[in-house]
Amino acid sequence: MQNLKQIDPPSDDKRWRIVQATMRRNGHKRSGLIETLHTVQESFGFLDEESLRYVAFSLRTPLSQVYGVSTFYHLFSLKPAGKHSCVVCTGTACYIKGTPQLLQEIQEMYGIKPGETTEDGAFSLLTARCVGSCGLAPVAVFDGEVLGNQTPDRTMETLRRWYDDE
Amino acid sequence: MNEQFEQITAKEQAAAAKFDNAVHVCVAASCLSSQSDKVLETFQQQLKENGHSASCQVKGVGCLGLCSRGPLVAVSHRDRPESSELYQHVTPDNAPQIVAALVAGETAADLVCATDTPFFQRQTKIVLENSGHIDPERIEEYVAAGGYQGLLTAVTEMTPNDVIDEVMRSGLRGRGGGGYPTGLKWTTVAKADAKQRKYVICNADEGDPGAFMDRSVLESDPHRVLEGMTIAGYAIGADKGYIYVRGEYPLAVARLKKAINQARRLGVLGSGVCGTTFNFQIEIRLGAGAFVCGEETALIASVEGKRGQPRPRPPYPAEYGLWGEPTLINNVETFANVPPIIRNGGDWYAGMGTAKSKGTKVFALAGAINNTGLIEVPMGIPLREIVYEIGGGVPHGRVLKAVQTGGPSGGCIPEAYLETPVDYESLQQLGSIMGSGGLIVMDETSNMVDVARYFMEFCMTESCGKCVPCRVGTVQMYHLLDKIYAGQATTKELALLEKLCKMVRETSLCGLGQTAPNPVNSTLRYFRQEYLDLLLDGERVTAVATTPEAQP
Amino acid sequence: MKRSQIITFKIDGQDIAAREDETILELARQNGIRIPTLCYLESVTPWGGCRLCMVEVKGTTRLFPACMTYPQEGMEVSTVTEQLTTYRKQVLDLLFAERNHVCSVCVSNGACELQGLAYELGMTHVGVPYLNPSLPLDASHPYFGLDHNRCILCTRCVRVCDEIEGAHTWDVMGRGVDARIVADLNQPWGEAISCTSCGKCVQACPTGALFEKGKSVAEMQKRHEFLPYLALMREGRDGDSEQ
Amino acid sequence: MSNKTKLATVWLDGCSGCHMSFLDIDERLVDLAQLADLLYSPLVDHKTFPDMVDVTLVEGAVSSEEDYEKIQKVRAHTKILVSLGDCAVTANVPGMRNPFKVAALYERAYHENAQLNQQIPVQVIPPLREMSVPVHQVVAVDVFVPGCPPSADTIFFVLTELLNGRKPDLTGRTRFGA
Repeated sequence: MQNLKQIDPPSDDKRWRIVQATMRRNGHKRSGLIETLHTVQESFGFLDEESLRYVAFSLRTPLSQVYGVSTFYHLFSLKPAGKHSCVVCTGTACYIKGTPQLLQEIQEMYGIKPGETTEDGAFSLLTARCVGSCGLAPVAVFDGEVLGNQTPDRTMETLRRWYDDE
Repeated sequence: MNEQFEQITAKEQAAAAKFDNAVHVCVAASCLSSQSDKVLETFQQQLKENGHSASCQVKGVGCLGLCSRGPLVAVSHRDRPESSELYQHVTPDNAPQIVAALVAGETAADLVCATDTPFFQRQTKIVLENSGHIDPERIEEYVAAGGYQGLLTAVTEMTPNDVIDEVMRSGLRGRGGGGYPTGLKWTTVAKADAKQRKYVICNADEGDPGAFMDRSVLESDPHRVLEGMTIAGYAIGADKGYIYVRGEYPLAVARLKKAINQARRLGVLGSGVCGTTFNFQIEIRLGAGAFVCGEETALIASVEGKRGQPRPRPPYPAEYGLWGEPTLINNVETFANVPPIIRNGGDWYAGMGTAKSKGTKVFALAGAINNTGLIEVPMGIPLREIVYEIGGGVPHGRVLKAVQTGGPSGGCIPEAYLETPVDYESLQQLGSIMGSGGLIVMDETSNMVDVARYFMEFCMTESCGKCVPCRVGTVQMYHLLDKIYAGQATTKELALLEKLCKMVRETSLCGLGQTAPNPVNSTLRYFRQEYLDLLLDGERVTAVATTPEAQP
Repeated sequence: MKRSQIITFKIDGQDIAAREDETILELARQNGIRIPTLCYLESVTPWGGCRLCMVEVKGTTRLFPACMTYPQEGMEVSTVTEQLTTYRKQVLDLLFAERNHVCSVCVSNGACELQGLAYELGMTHVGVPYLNPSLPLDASHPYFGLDHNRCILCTRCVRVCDEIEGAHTWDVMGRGVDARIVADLNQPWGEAISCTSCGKCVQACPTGALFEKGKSVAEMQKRHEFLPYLALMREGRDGDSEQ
Repeated sequence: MSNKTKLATVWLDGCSGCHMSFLDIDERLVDLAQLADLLYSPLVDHKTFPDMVDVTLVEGAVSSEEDYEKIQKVRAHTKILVSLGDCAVTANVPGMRNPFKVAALYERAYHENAQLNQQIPVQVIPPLREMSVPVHQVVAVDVFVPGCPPSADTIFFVLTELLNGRKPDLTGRTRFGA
């Protein structure tokens, strides 16, 4: 079982080398599946069918198992993300200080729920269970930048700016 | 090895002695999210421009505790240590003001954060002893602060049994929530027969919403956790450890990676730990967003690369764990307590706390409280002291209604019970649990049905789906709570909710389902009237105040 | 982990002599005591998910799943108590309400294990509101069909396909109440390359979620007596390859 | 007024099959008539529900606002309420619309599938509720008689038991599970 035939990546995209390195570091074992999926997602932004197939064959893991693992964990996404990302914290502190109103406002304005991307692909709405900035609750993270003390107005303002920048 | 430690320590001290002043900027998650990295840069730049970079040390440190006042900056002076200051809400804009004051030997009074307050004075720091003092990215500073001494003592002067005895004597109990005696767990794994090898796993999948203790320890003092794990590995006869970290904690992961490399290079990790024949490797495993992976057996499944679904216990991981081998699983804070226990002895540790709950506990204070942040207090301290003295009470002149501990597995403790000492048994008697350390304060604006609904929604989305009671029961309970909260339910539906609570608690496969009804049960126990007030046919009481019933 | 010590314990007052490596459920069956279950299937790894086989053990208030609990010397197990019956009915309540089990097949042929249990436990109605999800039916396979509405996520199909057929076509995707059985990369069953069309999953399925096409209602019976035989033969083959 | 048991039957959202099955009791109806008076039913002429009846058999799920109001009125004026048949017990076929929104149902029924007069009726047809639910989700039910439909023998048994003051034990007579 040691000298498994190497499977060729789906394309000569350089990013596959990073994925291969992760698999190699984990000895091409099934236990490295989650680590490998993390690398694919980091490199390509999401997990498409092609990459899942490649990972499954490389790690000798059944396709359905790879799919099962990819959909079990919140952090993996099988669809491409929007250009921008808005992560609203739903930790307890943020919740009691007004997260539900933020989400509702976004849903009313842009028609998306957490985990979804606007139709125009402008941004994805995500939720996180506590980003660890409870002192600033409620908190939202816009493209990695944490902004505290959010109100529906302030959140909408930030989102609108993404559209204005286009 | 000891000589090497001494050399490092001497060098560190000499380096520190060269500076007249020191500026410590908090670069842990909460301050970092308020751009404390830019503050750090500004200080470096300003001091350089003023020609003081040689006399003033500037470094990023771990959590300084009072997150609500962040970014925090601590300034100390070698010649007058008594007049060190803590500055709050420091921005790149007002940093020059502090530099100017520093240069002039003065204090930027309007930015000072008072440290003679109970928040700073009432804490006892063991786990967080280095937090805010050392640069988490430099192993030298950890060593200079007495780090890896415990490990060195353990592997060179003690037998594995001695180490376990010391942990046993300390009375340390699992800090992940359950409170199982750590020494007992270690003994079981040490005695278990391995087919090939044993494993140590550090559970850093901190998932309770509103809890960030483990994250802070990992970001502020990562070596402490590595040291604790390595000591555990020596004690139970394991040569391999995994740290299972939440994928949402990239900073913690980066610092751990760095720490592992530094520890290997120094020879306190890897093959031949501290020059002995004991080998211990640590690998990081990244979680991918699943609360259920905090459950031991689900965590093991996840480390094995599978869906994080639990399996019934027994057999416990201590006998049948990772890849079917005996496995020790402790959480971050538990491991972080180990090095000082070995360094100072179990009796020293057992001298703190209550009869059954020893040592200290780290809490993340959040919610309707003035001082949100991270605190470490001795076990047995009354909740009232945490909330009103350390926490500074409830803001906006509002009234405290309840304190929630234990996250989605815990419960709400009403104001009438605030004298309760914080220990495992007392909290359990009140229908809550110690949990991993999230402590959320709620004032009169929180509706307890809504709170219960929030936690049920959490359990529902985090249920793995393996067992029926948790998978479907949580959904049914959530819908019922939603209906009650919307004022559309009847007493019949409240009765159904209570019936489901009992059934889900008794029949679910793992802790997530078994404890999912806790927030409902505890709010029903103390705030039943709030439920009744929302029912279409509920008995209404005109008096607003609910008197909590003292139930056995 | 072969332990072969003989112990004695009691199930419902009946003395049972047992090897320590047999579960309470297996031992009960051998002794003619019926414990209800939906996810347990002889010859594949127990799953412990349906919680119907929970039993009481004297001396503890905790309940234990009989399919994954091993007896201990002197243990006294009760399989039928008022409490257990209440919980079992509640489990069925939850299952009936989770998806759509309005089915004209099992009513007339009586072959559905879910319905059989409801009948056995004297259920007259479902006590919780129906969740009414919208779930598809996959009829892409030439011989078989999959109706997610009838699936109770017992994972018998997953385990049979993996452990006996060795194809691992099936697995579970998603989590919680959104979990679903998937073939390969969530493809139509007929397009799943790993499927050998052996039909074991269909025979293992306790409800009408997996079914054979083109059968009359009376013919829609499941049979899985052959599984223990296959498992046994497989064991023999694996044993040889180790030597 | 005789002192016979007062009986009523109600038809909500169902196919009337349970009522047909009731009629299939055939000549035994005469025996029943010795014990009970049928005061209200789709099968008799009375238009208003009586003040108080002893036993009411309910066929069908609660689907429309009309059903919803009616069943509450019936409950208030009935001593023993019987859910008769699978639609009353599980919502059965009427419940199959539940995964869809009501607006989508109207669209399908009155626009897409209508040849003439494509419009959604606002009068005469009672508005649908969001979900079609079993009777016991709306009011308390005393006896459940599953089956699609329950056989005439079962219905006869249930009535005989009730009219003689016993709670019917349906074990072995009809099957739950649809």
